[in-house]
Amino acid sequence: METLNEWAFVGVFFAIAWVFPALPIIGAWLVRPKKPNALKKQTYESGVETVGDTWVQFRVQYYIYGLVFLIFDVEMIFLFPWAVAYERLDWFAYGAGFLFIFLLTDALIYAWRKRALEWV
Amino acid sequence: MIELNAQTIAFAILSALILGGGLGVVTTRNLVHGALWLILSLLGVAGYFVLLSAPFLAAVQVLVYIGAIAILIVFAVMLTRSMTSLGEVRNRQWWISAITVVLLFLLLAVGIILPVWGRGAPGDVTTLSATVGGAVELGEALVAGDGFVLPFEVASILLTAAMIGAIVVARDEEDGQA
Amino acid sequence: MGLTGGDVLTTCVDFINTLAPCLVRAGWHGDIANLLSLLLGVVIVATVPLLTVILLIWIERKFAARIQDRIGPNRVGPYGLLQSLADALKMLTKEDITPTGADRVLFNLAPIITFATVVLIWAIIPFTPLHIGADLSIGILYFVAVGSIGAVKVMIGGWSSNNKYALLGAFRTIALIVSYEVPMILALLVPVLMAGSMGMQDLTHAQGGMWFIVMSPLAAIIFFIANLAETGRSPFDLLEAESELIAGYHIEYSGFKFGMFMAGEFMQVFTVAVLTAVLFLGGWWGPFVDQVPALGFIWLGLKTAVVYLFMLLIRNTVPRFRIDQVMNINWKFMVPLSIVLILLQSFLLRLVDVLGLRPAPELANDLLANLPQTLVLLAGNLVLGAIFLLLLQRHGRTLRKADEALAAVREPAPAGGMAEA
Amino acid sequence: MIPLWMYLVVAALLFCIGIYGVLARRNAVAILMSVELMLNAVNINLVAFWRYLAPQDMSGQAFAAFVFVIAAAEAAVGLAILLFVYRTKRSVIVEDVNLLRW
Repeated sequence: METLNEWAFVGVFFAIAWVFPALPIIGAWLVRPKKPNALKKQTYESGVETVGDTWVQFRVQYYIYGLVFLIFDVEMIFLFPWAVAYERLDWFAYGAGFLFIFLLTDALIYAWRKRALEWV
Repeated sequence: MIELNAQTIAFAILSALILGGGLGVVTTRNLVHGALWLILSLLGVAGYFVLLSAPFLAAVQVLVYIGAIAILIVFAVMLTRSMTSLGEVRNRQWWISAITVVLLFLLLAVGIILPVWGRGAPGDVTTLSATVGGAVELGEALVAGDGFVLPFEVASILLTAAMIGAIVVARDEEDGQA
Repeated sequence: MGLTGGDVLTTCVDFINTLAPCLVRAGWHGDIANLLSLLLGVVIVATVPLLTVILLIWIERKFAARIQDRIGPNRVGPYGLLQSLADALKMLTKEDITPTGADRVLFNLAPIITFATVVLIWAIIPFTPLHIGADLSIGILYFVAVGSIGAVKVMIGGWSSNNKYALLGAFRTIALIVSYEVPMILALLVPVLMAGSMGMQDLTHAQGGMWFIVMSPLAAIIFFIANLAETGRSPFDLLEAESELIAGYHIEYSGFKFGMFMAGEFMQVFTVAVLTAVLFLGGWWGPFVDQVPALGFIWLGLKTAVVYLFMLLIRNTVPRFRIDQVMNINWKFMVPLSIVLILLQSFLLRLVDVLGLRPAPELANDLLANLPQTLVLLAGNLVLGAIFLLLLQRHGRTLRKADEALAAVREPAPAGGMAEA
Repeated sequence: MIPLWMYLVVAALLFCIGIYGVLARRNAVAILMSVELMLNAVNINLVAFWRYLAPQDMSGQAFAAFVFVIAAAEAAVGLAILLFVYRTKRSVIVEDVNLLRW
């Protein structure tokens, strides 16, 4: 069990880490030339005039990948404690973990069978 | 009464993050901003978990909420083209909701939390037990026969059902061979 | 609290560890003294990657140049060593354009987050047995959590540019990052299973007898490939394939903000190399590290260099995948493989335990005592890998047959033989 | 040391903000985000009670882990339903989507 001091280090790190990239950007802001005009500020879309706004219709496939990822991510909440404690556990725990993973694999197999994982 | 040290300062900053982010979520017009406010708020909650000596849950909070749920929400915002809600942000009865919510908070805070858990209550201790269970103990509890092994498996089934259900509902009819 | 190491820094560390009490004795407030020593530690840990990245860019360019039969940077300084500094100076004085309609705050925030999240990972890298930024009990999960912010930064960068291409590029990048995170996390479970801890120092200590790459080569390979994809580099750079598409989600960025994205990418590659070395190549373990802990810094550096150069080799020689191939590799090969691998590895570990092949605690760092269990685990991994490769081969063969059949239908046997395409 | 009631008050505040969002927002995505806020308030409470009142017993953390599962399932299915509704109704404003009225 670490002390809160280790986390104090991480906290200070979180506060400081922004400074490193921010400094050169601010420095550049001070030094660089600033002569924007309407032409320069156009969005770069291969020289084609921008038509409409940025709300292009996205395919639902992105959502499906995000969804499968979310489910597997949540699985980690249980698998990491299981893995850490594994040395102290018995065959029963192995069975429990096996069943847990097996049940989730069902979902993956289903998605595979329904061709939900294809990039169409 | 409350001394000024690193922990209380961290607590104050995190509380500001949580509540500010929460207010951002419910008031902002732009839903992408809303998702980012949500991320900020949830990051604050992760900080709370660290302060409460549950670093495992803090990491999981960042992993699940910020890495996955927030991304999913942004996907949904883009897919439904509801980046900025046209027209009103709030419905017509919003002030009724606001009053109800304020009353509810007063009830919770003044009516329950302060009398029950305030000064002199079990939680008002100055020193906490130094030894708390970590991920190892959580793992043991999760798969122990007299512990949470049944909820553990049910969680797996719930996740499976959620994934299958969401895929079925979200997919277009044309490209899924039913 | 320890700090970064190296022979030169050893004295410095002692200075830091005694800094807080010294200041208190000199009449400072205890909290302020603590904060000062913390700050110093943070700055030192964060500077290690910052300084290396300047050198790395030079190494990378030289390496790429050699592979492509060029010389590479050779004008600024000896062997062109100062080229990166010249580039930084150039970026500093370049005009920086924010496109119309961009979300200014988020547009500026994205490069900062990109860089900061990579630096943050260094807080948990164990440099030597004594020197580590913060030895968290959830060490490896901290890396995963910070890494998962990567998708957010891509989203912020792509969305705030108000550019269709940037947004589409961002979405593709997110889909890629998110997909490959699944096998990466699953592969990380294997070292955690074997070490029985998530702390980075514990994970390194557990490799005293045998490196994890020998005990589970498959996990190492999955982790390596998944991280290669997460960095968005060749052969997984289809999202910013310079020759085919435009630059992806950071297309609108210029000047130093673009530089931050580039530097962040270089540093991420290096960070991945370090993590691979720590998790699978034994970290700071090496000869004489027991006597002189600071030597660990050098061993870790050597192992990291090997991994890093291997990554450069792959980047510069392997052709780019198509996006459907990338997704298929992940969901239909890596994810099933990692799932089966975890089930197998946990079974074998239990088996080793039951058969009594696990070395006694006092012999945990002994190579010979570790051999039996290593052999069992290695054999299991090899068999599993062979099965999956055979399946893959069969699948490839059916695909090729289908392709050939399709081609035969389309144009019946070219008569001339030498008919040019 | 921060007393327990401070955590509880912040959690209650967050919960109320979430309820306000659910009741007052019109966009369904915003409502789902507010629900996430409420679930997080619950999690703060669970972990705070665990830390202050029963640190040896892992139930608090285990419950929080299960709340994560609920939150994930809710987000996944909720957003999927939203996408479906958007495809059929071209709107995610809850007042326009009253197909469950009869």
